[in-house]
Amino acid sequence: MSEQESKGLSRRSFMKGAAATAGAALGSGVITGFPTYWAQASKDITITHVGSIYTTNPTVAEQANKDLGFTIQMQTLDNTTLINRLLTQPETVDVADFGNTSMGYFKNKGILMAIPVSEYKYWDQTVPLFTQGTYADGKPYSMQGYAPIKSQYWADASAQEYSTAPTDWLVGIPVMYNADTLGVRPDLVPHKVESWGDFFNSDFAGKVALQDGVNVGVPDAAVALEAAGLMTYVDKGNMTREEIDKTIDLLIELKRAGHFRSFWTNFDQSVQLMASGEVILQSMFAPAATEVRTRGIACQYLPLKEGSRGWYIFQSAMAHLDSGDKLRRDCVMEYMNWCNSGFNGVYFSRQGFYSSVPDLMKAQMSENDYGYWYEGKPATADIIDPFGKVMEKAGAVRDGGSLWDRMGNVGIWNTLMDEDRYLVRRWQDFMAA
Amino acid sequence: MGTKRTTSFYVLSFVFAAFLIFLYGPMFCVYLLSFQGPEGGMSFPMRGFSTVWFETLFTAGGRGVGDIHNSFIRSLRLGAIVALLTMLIGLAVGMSFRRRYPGGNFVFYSAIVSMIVPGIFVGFGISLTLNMLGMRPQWWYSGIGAQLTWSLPFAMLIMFIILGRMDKSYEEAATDLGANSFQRFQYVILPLILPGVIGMFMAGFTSSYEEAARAGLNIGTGNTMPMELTGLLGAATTPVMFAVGTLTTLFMFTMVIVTLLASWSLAKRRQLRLTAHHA
Amino acid sequence: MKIDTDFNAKNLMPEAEPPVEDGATKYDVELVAVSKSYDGGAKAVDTISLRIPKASYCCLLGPSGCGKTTTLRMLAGHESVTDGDVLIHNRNVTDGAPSARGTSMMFQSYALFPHLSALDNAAFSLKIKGVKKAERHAKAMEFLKLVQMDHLAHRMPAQLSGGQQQRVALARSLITRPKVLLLDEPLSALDPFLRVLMRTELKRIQTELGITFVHVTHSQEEALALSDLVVVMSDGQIMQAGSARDVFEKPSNAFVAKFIGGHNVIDVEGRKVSVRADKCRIVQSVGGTNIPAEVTNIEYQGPMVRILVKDSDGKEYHAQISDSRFFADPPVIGEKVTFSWMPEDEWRLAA
Amino acid sequence: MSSMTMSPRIASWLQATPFTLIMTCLVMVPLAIILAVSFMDYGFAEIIPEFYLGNWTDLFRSSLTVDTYATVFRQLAMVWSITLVLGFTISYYLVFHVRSNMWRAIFLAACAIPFWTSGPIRMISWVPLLGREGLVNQALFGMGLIDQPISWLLYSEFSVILVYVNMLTMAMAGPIANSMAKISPSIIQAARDQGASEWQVIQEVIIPLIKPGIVVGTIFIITAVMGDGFLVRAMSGNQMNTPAVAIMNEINAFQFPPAAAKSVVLLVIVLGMVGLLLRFVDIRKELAR
Repeated sequence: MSEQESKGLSRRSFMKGAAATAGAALGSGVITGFPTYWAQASKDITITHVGSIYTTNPTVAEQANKDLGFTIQMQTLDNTTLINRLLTQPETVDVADFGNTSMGYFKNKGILMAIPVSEYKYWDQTVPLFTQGTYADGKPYSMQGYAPIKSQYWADASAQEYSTAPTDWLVGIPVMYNADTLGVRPDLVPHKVESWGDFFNSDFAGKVALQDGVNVGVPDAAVALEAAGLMTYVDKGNMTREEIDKTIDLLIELKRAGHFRSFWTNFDQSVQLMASGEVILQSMFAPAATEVRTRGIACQYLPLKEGSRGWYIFQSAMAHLDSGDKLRRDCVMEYMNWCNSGFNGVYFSRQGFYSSVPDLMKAQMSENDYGYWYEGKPATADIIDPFGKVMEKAGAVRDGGSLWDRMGNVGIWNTLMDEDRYLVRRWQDFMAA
Repeated sequence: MGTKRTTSFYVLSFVFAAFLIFLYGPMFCVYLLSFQGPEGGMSFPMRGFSTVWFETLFTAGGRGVGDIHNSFIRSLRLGAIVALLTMLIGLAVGMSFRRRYPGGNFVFYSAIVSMIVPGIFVGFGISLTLNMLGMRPQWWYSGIGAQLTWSLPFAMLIMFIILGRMDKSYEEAATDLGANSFQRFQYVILPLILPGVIGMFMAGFTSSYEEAARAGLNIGTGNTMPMELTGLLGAATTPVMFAVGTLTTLFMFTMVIVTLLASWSLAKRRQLRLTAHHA
Repeated sequence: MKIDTDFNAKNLMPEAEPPVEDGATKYDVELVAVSKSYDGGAKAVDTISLRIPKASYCCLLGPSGCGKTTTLRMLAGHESVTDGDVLIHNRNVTDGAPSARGTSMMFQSYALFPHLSALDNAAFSLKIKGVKKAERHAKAMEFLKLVQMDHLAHRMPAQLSGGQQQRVALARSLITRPKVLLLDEPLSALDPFLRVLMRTELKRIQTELGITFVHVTHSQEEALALSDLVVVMSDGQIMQAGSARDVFEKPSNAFVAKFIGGHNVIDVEGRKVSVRADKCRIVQSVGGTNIPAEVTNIEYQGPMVRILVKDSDGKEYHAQISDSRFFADPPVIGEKVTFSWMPEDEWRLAA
Repeated sequence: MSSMTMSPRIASWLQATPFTLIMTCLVMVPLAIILAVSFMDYGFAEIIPEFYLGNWTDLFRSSLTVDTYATVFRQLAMVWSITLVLGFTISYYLVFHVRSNMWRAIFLAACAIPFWTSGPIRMISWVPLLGREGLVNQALFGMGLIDQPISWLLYSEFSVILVYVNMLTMAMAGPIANSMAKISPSIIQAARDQGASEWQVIQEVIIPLIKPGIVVGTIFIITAVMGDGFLVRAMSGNQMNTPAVAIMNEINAFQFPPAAAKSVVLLVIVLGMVGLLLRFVDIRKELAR
């Protein structure tokens, strides 16, 4: 893999100028109404887009193919296979989606392209979470964990190091984001839950679940431990070895005492746990809570005083495009612009995820939908998901409120710690205990 | 044996029935929950009874359906090719073992190793190797190759069973009658081992259809069925999953029945032809 | 086959029956109207009745599919009886378990336990009874001695020849001290030389032990050589049961006469009679029946020569004449001869 | 036909070539690479090609190794003994008690059908069966046997073992039935003649004769249990760690070198166990018999 690294480097410096020129040329263009020769030439191009189940969808692919005139081939992969693909076979991918739990892997790899800001049309309209590293009101957010601004910009066109200060080179285009918190079964909990600390309250022993992983489960546990007064951290999103040891030892103690019911690895397991009543309090993804509710089972997604755990998904182009067929690269940029331009964003917005360009969404969503999903307004009519299923009845209000109510208090972000190597080892001990 | 049934027969029948119930317990959930009502979820209780999840499955862009249709077709295509290659290569290696030869042990134990190495490592190792060679994985070579490492050892074992039980004197008789090795194979060995050859095909298909750990990293850009299902399980799932389970089981069931009927009618026709000759 | 002089086989059967007190226990085996049919289909064994006297060697003789093996298996209890009763030592064992009947079966394939040595095979039933190792091995050794296999006691079945396996199987059967030993075509897998040897051996052991052997065979030669009682079967029925001599000299019907061999079955005035081939001549017999015929084949059999002839209607006959008589005036194939026999040699067959 | 004049050895080699090529290129070479990788250092999702023994020293120093192997051997012992007893009972029934070939074929097919449903779907179907509100709990509740749901039915060692048994019993039963079918009925009858009860026949004749089948089945069970990570994770609710799960966890964290070292150890242990078993039975001869 080091071979790759050096290759990437040399190629990068060589291609720099060329890419900038091309970027400038295309960035000023418009989406529709390309000259016919371009459409003719591009119709044979097939772009491979790999991503998670949230970001790759046949309906979206179909629409993209219709709108763009070249072919988008989407492949849904689980996160491990996806990152493995990017790391070992980057040339087999053109566009890829990944979240902040993976951002640590791309530094100094030369796998991803440095996307010129100029080639992405909606950067100006993108929420400041990504562009500036602040909330909408300009206040800075928590920098514990992989906060968006920590991995939004490349330091330079070589695409090796991240920069926390804005540059002209994007690591990825933010697609969707949200904030997760604890979900409860209000019908089954012994008392009201207001703090992450309740997660380790003995009232819930044997009825809680944590995500099985060091990127989500550990920060959740850390927030809860701190809230319960059992631990203090310098940075929960990037612990020291001592902090890791203490945390894992505490967790092992709790596990042995039977505090955990289960650990989930995927969305569906968390839904099953909650819906079946196996678990009454757990950290879960927002749509999972919604999913439980659509099954007619009460499930509350709690605003907690320590704040939520934020996450985002970037869409990136692969570095090999810069040195390959220019037409292909143009198509990729075109596609990535398309992805945030409307259809796709509306599609996932109506499932409860936030788009990084809410204004564009507002223009294309019905007032009721936008009001419900983004503004925290009571639904004026039934809220229907993109599959035609009624998600909420008229009058319902999204729990957690508006976009900025929900995203405005992020306590920690999904992370990949510097001590990941050590953490994984200790997490294994925890699993084995 | 024409003796009377003993008590143990009834006890064992009961045990076997209980085992079948145990085997079908989760399957029963799959079959039943695939008819879950539109408001129902992935677990009991049943909230009504409907075929809405089957309809969803056949609606383009249906919720939780993903790219199941194409991945199913890909799986069938991959399975058919893997099955064919498993059959041919398995047949060849089986024939090679009819005599002792230097290196035979290596061949045999490499198959044993392949059977017991965790699939994820074979898959990862292959992808690492391809990467070092600068090759792009494609379903039609690395995908198939990765799956062959799983299906071939079983084919080899099947060949051992069949060829070992075949009486050598048939072949010797054919040689005496002047058949060369090719004719011997075509007219004597092949007809005798045909059930085993079909067995290898079936084993090849089934192992490919179920396999994801090895193929996962080496399949290229199109998901197979198990990969797609694993991917879909990462997000909101609906009883569509169970509808898929019910339908694929039905599909496999039909395939097997059709194969059986076909081979049965083939045998019948052969019988008829033979009797016609003799009449 | 040398036998140790101080070795008395009778000692191996210490639990001999008390002396016969009444007529009822004169028989070791009695079959009373026994039938066997499978799944309501045709009868494999059709209402047969048979009594086998004490300590006799009985052969069930017949072509394959005649029901002889089924009969034996019903005796052994390996096949259920559809109808009728099976008595062994005057005790009704029709529904009894195989091991509770006082029978023991020796299988055609010997059915030795492949995982046990000859000694352990022989000792198997004692092990089942819970006899201690040293004791059962000693006992098994005695029986192996009886069948002259003591020197190979520690071999595994796969290391033994067919004849040796058979002896072990015999020892294994005998060690259970059966009242009746059942043998399913015991000699058919052996080569002719061994077959004759084993035949003698079987008869010797039977005589020494003084128990009943029921032996299934399709070889009339074997049956005649061994039997006190020959039972000829066909199509699930007993055609004839009698002493070897009776069966040979007085076959009850054409089937028996043909199957037992050495007979010509001839229509005489609309009646079937049998004439032993060795009573026939190929010269004119004064006062006998004379048929002009042509020699079609000559088989030299050592002491006897078998001559096949064909009359003008194409009917075939055969005669067995002593070699001295044959070589006195040897006919040649194609020669016109007169085939003849004396009326007193005709045996009238049942219709 | 050229092979007519070809020496048999060359013919064998030619016939084995495609197979050997695949096994060499796609199994042996990748395994060699894995072995090499286990001696390399690593960073964030990258393998640093420098000689490094840390993966191995960690492995032998860590209590995790002992813990995970203790867990997997405990599971293996339980799964093996249950599948052995159950697999034996089922094959014994099918071979010696079911008399009609048609019914035997139907029963065997009935045992195979559940495995035609895709693995991931089969796995999730245990939740509606064993969960707190699952069928089993509801049935027990309905019968008045329990007054609150049993929670150890799911996400516990019980459920792990249960699902293993569900999936692997046929893998044990198959080879055993194959061995049993080779026992001539006359041997069983001979034993019955000798006064052996059904149980004694099983003990004294059948069990010694099906040992090779048991060995082959055992190999299947060992390979499946030692090599599986997915089932343990799913059915224990990610609460148990076995060597294969540990490898998967590290692969998921893209820490390949320690995962490679763990795999080499796992492979050596499994190969050792299988090799030991193969000393007792010549699998080639056994299959051909």
